[in-house]
Amino acid sequence: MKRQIQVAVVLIVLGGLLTTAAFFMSFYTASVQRFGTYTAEGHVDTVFDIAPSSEQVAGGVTYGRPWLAQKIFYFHVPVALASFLVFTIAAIFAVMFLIKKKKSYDTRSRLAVETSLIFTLATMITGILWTRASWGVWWEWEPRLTTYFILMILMVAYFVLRNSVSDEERRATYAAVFCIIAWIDVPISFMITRLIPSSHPVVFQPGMDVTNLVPFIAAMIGMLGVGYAVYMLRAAEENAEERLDMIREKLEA
Amino acid sequence: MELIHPTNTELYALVLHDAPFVIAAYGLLWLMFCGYVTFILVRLVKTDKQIALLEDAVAKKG
Amino acid sequence: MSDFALEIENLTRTFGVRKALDGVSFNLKRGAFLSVFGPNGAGKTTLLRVLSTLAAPSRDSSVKVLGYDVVEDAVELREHIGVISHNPLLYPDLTADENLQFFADLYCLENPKERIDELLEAVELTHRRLDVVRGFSRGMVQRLALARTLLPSPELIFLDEPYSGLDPHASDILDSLIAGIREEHTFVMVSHDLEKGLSLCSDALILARGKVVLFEAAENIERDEFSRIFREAVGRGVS
Amino acid sequence: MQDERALPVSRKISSWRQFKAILRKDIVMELRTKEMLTSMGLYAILVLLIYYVALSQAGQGFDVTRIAGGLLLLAIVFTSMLGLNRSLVHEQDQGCLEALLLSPIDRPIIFFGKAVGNLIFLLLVQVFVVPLFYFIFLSGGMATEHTGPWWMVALALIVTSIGIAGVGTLLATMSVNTKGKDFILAVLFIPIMFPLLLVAVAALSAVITGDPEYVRIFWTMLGAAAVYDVIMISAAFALYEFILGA
Repeated sequence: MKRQIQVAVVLIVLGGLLTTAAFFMSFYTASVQRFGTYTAEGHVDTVFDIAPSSEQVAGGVTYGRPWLAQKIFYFHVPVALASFLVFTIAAIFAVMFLIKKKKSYDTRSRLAVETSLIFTLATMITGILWTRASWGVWWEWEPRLTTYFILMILMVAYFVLRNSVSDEERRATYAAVFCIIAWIDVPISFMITRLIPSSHPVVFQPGMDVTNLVPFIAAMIGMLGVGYAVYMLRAAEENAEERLDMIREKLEA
Repeated sequence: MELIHPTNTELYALVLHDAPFVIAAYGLLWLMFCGYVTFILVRLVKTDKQIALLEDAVAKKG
Repeated sequence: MSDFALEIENLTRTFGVRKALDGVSFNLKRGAFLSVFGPNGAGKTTLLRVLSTLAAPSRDSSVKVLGYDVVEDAVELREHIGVISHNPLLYPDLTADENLQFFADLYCLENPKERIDELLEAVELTHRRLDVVRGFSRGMVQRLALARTLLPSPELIFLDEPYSGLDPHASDILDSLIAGIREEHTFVMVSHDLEKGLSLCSDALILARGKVVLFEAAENIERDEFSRIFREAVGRGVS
Repeated sequence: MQDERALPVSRKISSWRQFKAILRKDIVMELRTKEMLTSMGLYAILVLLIYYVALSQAGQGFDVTRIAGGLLLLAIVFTSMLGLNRSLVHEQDQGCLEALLLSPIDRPIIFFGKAVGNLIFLLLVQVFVVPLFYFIFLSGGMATEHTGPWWMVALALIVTSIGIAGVGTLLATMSVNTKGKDFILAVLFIPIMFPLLLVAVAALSAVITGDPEYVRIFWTMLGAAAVYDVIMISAAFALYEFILGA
């Protein structure tokens, strides 16, 4: 258990270093991304050109306003992707629980949902600040934001459901079933900006510049490391609780 | 390789307006992670204490 | 076809560290009446749920009821067992007739009308067959529940604390009903009531913390000794 | 290896007969008590009343058709939650679900039996609520003239109801076994249903407002709703057994 904690702390520090490095790389080495174009032809910039009123001219080139806000891509997107990924892992554990009926799978699934919820909250916070900077509003009911918000509510509902069932095995089964059904929102939320017109940018697509890709991947690895660390810490805590239960049982017997 | 991409230098001069939001977002992100991790660690230490206490009791009993 | 109604070997059911049933093994002859005793949380209800296919035992257990494996042959087994519990398991807003008709359909009985007539006659509810169950007295409901259980003529009947919540009169009625079908059926009863359970049974089982404390034929049971063991089990089992 | 023992009462397991039995039982029970239909109907009327209050100060220029689709669906969602909860509380009350599980019935049949029953009641309530909604909100001066055909509205409502009944049956079976049944149902049901409601409202609104492109929007949205129904109901179908077994 002690080892688990040590590894977790090391992973968090490493993740922090990697993401911070990516953060600075995004300012210093990354080239400005050209999805859509920003030339004077007035071509609509799908990524940034949300507020044309504040377009500014420099050297005969028209820019969309929120160039700097774009840097959020290097931590907002990794966190969001990590939340999707961790929730997918939770759903896989839920399926395994339903097949094997072993408590350990239920615990893992629950911890994964919890980790995913933390990442979802982080995505929300960073996202809200970005929409404020980029769109000028704190929140907009737009397909990606809406489906992602629903995903967050589903995770909260997962814990509400768990708390309202007293029998341990029934709780685990219900939670697993709900986790699987709730997971269906993950592909919906992920794909929706690619399927229907949405003001949420689709930045990550083929043809990305290497200078952009490197910090992005660094941040992604860092975030996954942090995610795994959080999961491990919670697992260590869960182990400790279990040991506590066993000792209590021993004392009473 | 120059440290700052030429396009970037030009652009940053224009749009420092968004900087507070981006930096706040990054800061809040890590504040949240750190807060959560500390929270878990505090709880862990508490549980450890409880375990030690109960194990003593078991040892005395046995 | 084996002579045993229940062949249970190493029946274990665990979830995490908690063991609801822990290595329970015993065999029960056909035609026997088994009473299962034990404190709360001893695993009585879990045992009944496993035997009636509602809960699965863990992988290394081998549980055969009437020669059917409770996991693999669950669907076939269900045709041969019945359950009477403290819950009537009847729809209060249906009439006696409709209730029985519904269960006859679930068991896909042929000639359900005749079978229902026969059973209503047997539990003396023919005159109330068109009345809604909601208006029935506790005793009548329990009689109808018995008719429902007997509908597919099961060989093995599980009684899940059938006396709890019954007044003395209704409990007498249930006694006589069980006595009437005692001969041709095998029974497994879970009960809190030591006296009642012992007076009816041919075999007795005491469970505590998911383990068998005692399994003995009724004629070998010494009352005082049995009560002592039971009390000890209760003392141990409270958790 | 099973020896074929002769049963004293002859029988031949037929899933169709079991399915019909569950459905008939639900309908007979409902016709006797009229509990679900009256409570759902009354609740729907109350929701419409509240709508009137909400819209009472909207003024003359307000075009109610623009939000009519959403209002209608909202009323249906709320009443359906009431009905779903009731339908499974009936099974739970006297332990009847256990009796169902003890009979030689394949678990999916229980799911289809209950879900089809719920769908029938839902549609019955809608037969009553939708015309009422029309008379209260859309028949007056507020309505636009170029509304799409009503069979499209009916179709959209049917597709939505299928989704509600299918997933709702699964979720209600869970929620009746929890503390705070109806609250838990709402917490689970609304976010799960959210994508379906969104596309259903889009389809309904397009027809009701008579959008120039309503045919195209309607069929795209209805297609999305149908895909959602298929995915969700297959998931619910596959997972129902686990819920019953717990």
